[in-house]
Order: sequence, then structure tokens, then C-alpha cells
Amino acid sequence: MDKRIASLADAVSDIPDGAAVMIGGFGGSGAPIELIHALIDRYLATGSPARLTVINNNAGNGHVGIAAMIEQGMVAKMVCSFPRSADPRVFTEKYLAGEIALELVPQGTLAERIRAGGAGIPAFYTPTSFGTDLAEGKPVAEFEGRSYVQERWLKADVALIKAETGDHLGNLTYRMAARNFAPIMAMAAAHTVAQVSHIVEPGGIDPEAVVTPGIFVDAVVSVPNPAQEEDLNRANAIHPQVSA
Amino acid sequence: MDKRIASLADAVSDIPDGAAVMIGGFGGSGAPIELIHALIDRYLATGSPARLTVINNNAGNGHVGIAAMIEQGMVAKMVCSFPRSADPRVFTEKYLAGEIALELVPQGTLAERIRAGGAGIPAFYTPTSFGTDLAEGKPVAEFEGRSYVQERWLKADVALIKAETGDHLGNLTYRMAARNFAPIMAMAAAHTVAQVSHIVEPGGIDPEAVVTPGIFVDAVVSVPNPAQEEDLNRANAIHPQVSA
Amino acid sequence: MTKLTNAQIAWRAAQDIHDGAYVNLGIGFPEMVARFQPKGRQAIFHTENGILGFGEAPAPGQEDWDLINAGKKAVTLKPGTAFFHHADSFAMVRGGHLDVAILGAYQVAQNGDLANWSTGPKGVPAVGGAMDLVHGAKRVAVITDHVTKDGKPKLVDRCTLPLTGLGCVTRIYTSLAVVDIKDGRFLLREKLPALSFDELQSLTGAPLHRDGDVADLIVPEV
Amino acid sequence: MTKLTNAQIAWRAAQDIHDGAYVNLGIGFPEMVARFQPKGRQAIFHTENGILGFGEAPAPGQEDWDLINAGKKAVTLKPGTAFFHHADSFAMVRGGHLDVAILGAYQVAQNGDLANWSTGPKGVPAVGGAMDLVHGAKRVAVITDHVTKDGKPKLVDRCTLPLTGLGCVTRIYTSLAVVDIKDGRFLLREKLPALSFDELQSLTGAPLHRDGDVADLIVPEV
Repeated sequence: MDKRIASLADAVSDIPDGAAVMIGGFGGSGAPIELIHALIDRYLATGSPARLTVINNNAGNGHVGIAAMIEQGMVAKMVCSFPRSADPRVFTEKYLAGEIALELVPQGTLAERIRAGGAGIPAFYTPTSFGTDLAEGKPVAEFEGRSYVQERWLKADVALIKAETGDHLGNLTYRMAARNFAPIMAMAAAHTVAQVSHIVEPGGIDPEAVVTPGIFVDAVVSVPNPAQEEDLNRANAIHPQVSA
Repeated sequence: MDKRIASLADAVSDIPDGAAVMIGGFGGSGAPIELIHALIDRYLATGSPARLTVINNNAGNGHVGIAAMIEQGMVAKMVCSFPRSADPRVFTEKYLAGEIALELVPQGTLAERIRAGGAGIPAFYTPTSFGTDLAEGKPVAEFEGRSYVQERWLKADVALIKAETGDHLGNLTYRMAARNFAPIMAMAAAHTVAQVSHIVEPGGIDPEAVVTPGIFVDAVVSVPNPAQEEDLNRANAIHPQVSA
Repeated sequence: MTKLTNAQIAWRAAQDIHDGAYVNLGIGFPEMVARFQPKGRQAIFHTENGILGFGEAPAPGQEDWDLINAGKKAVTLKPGTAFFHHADSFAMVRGGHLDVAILGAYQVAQNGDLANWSTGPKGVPAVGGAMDLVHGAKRVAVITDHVTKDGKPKLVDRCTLPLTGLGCVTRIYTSLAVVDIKDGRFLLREKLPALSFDELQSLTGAPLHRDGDVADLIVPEV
Repeated sequence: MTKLTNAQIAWRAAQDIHDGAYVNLGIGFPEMVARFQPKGRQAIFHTENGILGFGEAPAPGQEDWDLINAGKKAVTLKPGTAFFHHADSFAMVRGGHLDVAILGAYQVAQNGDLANWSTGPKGVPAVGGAMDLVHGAKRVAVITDHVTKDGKPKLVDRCTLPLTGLGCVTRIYTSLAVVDIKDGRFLLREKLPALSFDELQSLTGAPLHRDGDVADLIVPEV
């Protein structure tokens, strides 16, 4: 078995219109910029995939990555905890114009719902958001004298994540805090694509150090020197670049 | 801050009568034999701690470790998935004589309940055990056309676990499949004691390779060459050894 | 009566495991399936206690007792092995990430119900990971002798022993036949050529249905 | 009116953090608390995005953008740092493993209710990890100016803005005072010496109670 995919374009070629797409990263840290841009390029060339639901902690920054997806009109709905950033204009404008939907989820609930999706737990109770506007309409229950909100699992058709080292079997490690949502998104998506800075043979990752076991990963694509979203934004990058 | 404890005896000196004690290990793999035997020695010397509830996947094997705890009469109740082993006599006899209680929990539900206890999730739904005798009396609910059983978190007063390397801050790594329940038990107990084969200074464990972050660990005690339960049982070991 | 040995049943079950499949084998007899992977195919084995992609048993005396499977038998490392904790291990199980789970059985009913953890209120009950495995693996198969030691059917109308899971089994590999479960009925797919349909039916506790031809169950040299 | 600067409020809050405490500081102003740890004490800082035990900000130009805190600001490694994923990070939060969370506030009510995530239906709502942090940390404290920019009380009878959590705050460090919340009442612990009780009460939206002496709020040189 070999989960390597030859190109970024191939890695995102099957994502259909209307798909729910989990995208790793917290702000720019862990954002799979190259996979996102390959998806945008496909959309600009073919009109697909359109009307996506994107699940990420944030809602993009500047004019690259998720912000660029939104700017190009591919995204019908964001599921996130914090749709603000240094430069959130793209999301903000579409949101205020009613052109994009928002499901706001407390960050820990977002993480736990994703983990539940990957772990076969359809619902769980959390103290988070009890008594607040974000709990409206959700079942509540009391356990041991304290009140909790019932939350449902969150799954996706596809996860796009960024990892540091991956082997042919899909075992992954991450780089520092770029890990964030990637391991749980890999669990929760029907199809997980990881862009990795280093590809190694099976055995090239210490079995103790594997963070995401290959069972959660379907495709691995090599991106040796990935862009850092923060660097792109500091350089005022825009995707796609407008030809002169 | 330094979580190192000088001796095994000190590490188990505070566990009170009637405590719920999670003990790491799956069969002999990961069993913190030295911590368990220190606890037995304390019980034999002082009569405490008595009437313990022990949470482990199994219910002991032979006459060492958890089996020895049961044999000495310290254990009022076992919470486990599989109270069988190569030599389960100690538990079997007490159980059939009505001298020890048993809460039988499917293994994945046991793991998830422990993880929920550590993660602040008081209840969750699982497909496991739906329609079986082990779901009797538990609330059920349907999500997306499938039936699920509501399970509650499982916490403990103390966790005794075995790790491979630990630093002064309680960061831990494990050795192969000895990891099993230890990381989640460390999360779910009010007080977690880890016996470790190697103690290192903070920084001695790669931050990427930490499996249990120190926030989940209260005490670290050095056991440089820990016994393997399987080896003890193959040598027909008994704890405490009867003096000639 | 000629019937398949356990090894031969395990061999038959192994033929249906595709290359790269993620597989959990129940403790005991099902573990034998790993020995019979067809050439050119490599399944990735999962064990409840936190290993994915382990290798076969080590030579006697070479055991490392921190490297065991759910049956507490020593296994070995392979390139690409990964370790993880128990909650992650059962996230793999319950979360639908395994392609196949192959389990033993006391009884399997025509509606897919499985009883394989308890023979009743006597003795010490033990369940392990069976109740989790039946909910999660994309395909749950059973390998078993066709009848009990005293000749009673194990493929039954309705399980009389405590259930492990409801409507979970979709294929049964027995010492006499391969039987699918579909729409609440046993569908005979293969049987030993020397055995007539009526003979097999007489050893089965619920009606065997046919849906097209019944193939010959191969008796492999293993 | 003399009042503490943000740095001085942060300094005061830092005095209550014990050596070895596990601490989460909300993004923005609360992050400043880390600068004022008393000598000989070392808290271990947690950030939602999966780091425990990180160090202070790097020198400009030395940032590694994979090593950031929840406010997306660059931090540094320290001996003993650990990385983990988001679900584990919030297991730490919700599971009661943090000793202290220090957050900003729009309003805090005398019953401990906190409003700090939304100023109403206008604009884009954003909540981040605040609703999780208020349920889990053993002690939830707020640091804030005593009044809003236009002089209205932030310590109120009942929050009028959307709530972050119910009955969660137990101590408030303001620019004028230190106030505990106990049994549904504001308990004044410290106030600026130059400020009379009545003056402070007039700037506070619910009754200030006393339980023993009110200490002088120190104005540190920071």
C-alpha cells in the first residue's frame, strides 16, 4: 500500500461541489496553503468545487489560504470559533452582505465535536456555552448537580491538513503548534489528504513518535518547502496572483 | 516545580481507604508493579488503604500486581472489561464467593469513559453495548437513525501508571504497547503517580514526543529496572514473598 | 463428516481481505487469519491495546512483553508500526476506520445478531473489546465451526445467549460453508461440495436462502 | 482620577499565581500577566492551540510562525515544553486541569456571570476559547478597567451583554480595586488608598460588600 499522490492537483481532484471540508491550522500555523491554493486553482479552471462548507478555527486572513477561497466565492458556509484575524476583510464583507453563512462554535466544543466525529461518538455533553446564546436550541441535562449542553459530532467529506513528516502508509508527525486541529480532522473526515514537508519510507518515523497513525490518512502529497501563511500575509500576497 | 518523589513508599502514602484507583496496564504490559507492591506493603503494615475500587482492563494474573492486591483483601470492587487471564484464580475465587464486586465495561467504553473523565465530558453516547445486557438501565437515544447508549465519565482519586521516561515537570513517554490506558488515566485521576524507568531534566524529552504533558501528572518516582508482570508470573512469583 | 479445520476456515476468511485493509482479529482462533494472507496482499493489523501495523509472533524466547496483542501474545514491530493510547485505539474501532473485524461466535442469528461474550450467568463474565468491534468496523465477519461441540447449530433463528451486538454480522465463515447475512436472512454463498444443501440446512438453525449459484467451498492445503 | 495602568493591573493579578501553577491567559491584555511573575515563582502557561510551558516572545525577526499562542503572537520554547492537539488542549481546559484562567471582560455581574465575547448583534461574532476556559479552570479571574471608556460600570448587577458563562468568575482585578465574588455578591478586598469606599461604589454597578478589612491596592512601579 502506498498513499503517496503525485501532485497537489491530483490530491484535490475528487472533492465535489457542496462538500464539507475540514482544513487544518490555527491562524496561519498549520494552514495547508499549497493544498488550499491547488483547490482554488481547480475551482477557477473548472467551476468546481463550489458551495463548500469549510471547517477551521478561523475564517481566513488577508488574500491567501481560506481567505482566498472565500474571496473567489467557493465557500457557502464557515464553521469556526473565531472569524477574526489581522486582516479579516474578505470574510467580514461577505458575511455582512449575507453572502456566506457562519456557524460559530466555541473552540473547545469545535475540537471535541471533531474528535467525536472521528471516534464514533454521535453526541456528548459539555459545560461550555451553557446558559449562553450559543446553546440556544440545544438539549441540556444535569449531571451531578451541574448543567451541560448536548453537542453533536462533526464530520467532513474531506480534510486537508499540513504535516511535517509522512510515510507511505500515511503515518504523520507535525511541527510544533502547527499540529493543532490536524490530528482530529484526520480522524473525522471520510477522506484525509496531508501535505507533508518530508516523505519517508515506512519505518522512517519512530513508532512512538507517530502522532497521526496512517489509518486516519488517505493521501500524502509532498510539499518540501511549504509557505507560511503569516509570511505570505506580511508580504501582502494574493492568490491567485494577477498576471501583469 | 519538581514533581519527583524520593521513594515508592512516599508515592503511595496518601491514598485513603475507599479510594478509586486507576491502574495502568493491559495484562502485564504497562502494569506499574513496583507502585502496586509498595501499596500492598503499606496495606500489610498499616491496614490502609482498604476497600479500594480498582479500575484496570483486567483483574490480575497470578499472585503479583493487581492479583496480589485482591489476594491480600484490599480491593472491594473491580471495574474492568476482561477479568480473565492465564491465571485468574485470585479474582475468580473472590468473585464467585461474593467477596468482590465487578463492574464489567466494554473495553472501548471503559477507555472512552476514562478519557471523558479527564476531558470534562460528563456523558456521551456510544453504539457499543446497545441492545445487550451491559446496556441495561442506561438511557438510550437515536441519532441519525441509529441507536446509542449513554455512558458516564469515569474518574478516580488516584492513578498509578508506568512510563518509560519522565522529566521533573511530569512530562512522560511510554514504551511500546505499555502506553495503553496510562495517558487517559493520568487525565482522569485527581492525583497521578507515574513510575518511570528514566528521569530526565526538563528539556530531556523532545516536546514533539511528549505523550502525557506534565499537567496530568502529580508525582514521578524513579524505578530504573521495572519488573515485567509476565516475567514474574512465568517465574511463579508471589507478592509479598513469604519469608522462609 | 469432512469439515474444514480451523486453519482452513481462517485461510478462507483471509482470501476476502484486500491489500492495505485495516483489520482487527478477535483473540484466539481469529488471530490465525493473519497467517494466511494471500501473496501480494498486506493487511494492516490493529490491536485494541494500541498498535497498528504490527508483525507476526517473535521466535520463542524473543518476546518483548511490552509488545503484545489483545490476546496478550507477543508480536513484533514492522516498518510503519504506530503506537497510541486506548482511547485513540477505540476511536479507530468505533469511528468506522477499520475495514474488517473477524470474530469468533457462540451464536449468529439470521438477523446479524452476534453472541460471543457470555455463555450465561455462571462463572466470571468478560467482554473485552468485542462489543466495540461489532459497531464500527465497515465489515464484521465471524469464523466458527458450523455447529457446537455437541452438534447444535451456531447459525440460529434468534440468539439465545447474551448478545454482543445487534444486526452487526454480514458474513460467516464456517467449517462447512460461507454464509452471508442480508435483509434478515442467511444467504448461502459457498458450501463443501460433498455436502448436500439439505444436509447443510439440517445443521443450520434457520432457513438457508440462495441468491444465484452456490460455489464450492475450497479445502485448502494449509 | 488616579488608576492603575493595564501593566499595573496585570502585575497585581500575577501576584496571586503560585509557583508551578498551570495558567491560561486570555488573548490581548491578559497576556501581559506573564511579564510580572514574582521572583522565584514560575507558572506554566497553556495556550489553546496546543502548547504547554512555552516561553516569552522572541526578539523581532526571530519568530517561528509554527510556534504561536492563541493570540497568534510568536512565543518560544522552554525546557519542558509539550505540544498536543486541540482536543487534548481543551481536555486540559474543560477537565479542570488548569489552576487559573485570567480573562478580559466587557461586564462581570455580582453572581459571577461573565460577558466578554460579544457586544451585541452588530458585526461579526467571534468566541474563540473563552466559553471553554470559564468552565474548567479551578479559578477564573478577570482583569479589566473598572469602568468602560465612557465611564459606565463594568462590574454590574446583571450582565446586559451576551454571556460567556454563568457564575464562573471569582475574582476581578480592576484599575481601582480587587473584588471577589462570593455567594452572589461583590466583596471588596483591596482598593486604591486615595479612593473612598463611596467613590468606588459610585463607579460600581452593584453593591460592594466588605468582609473584614479592605487592604490598600498597591501601585507598583512597572
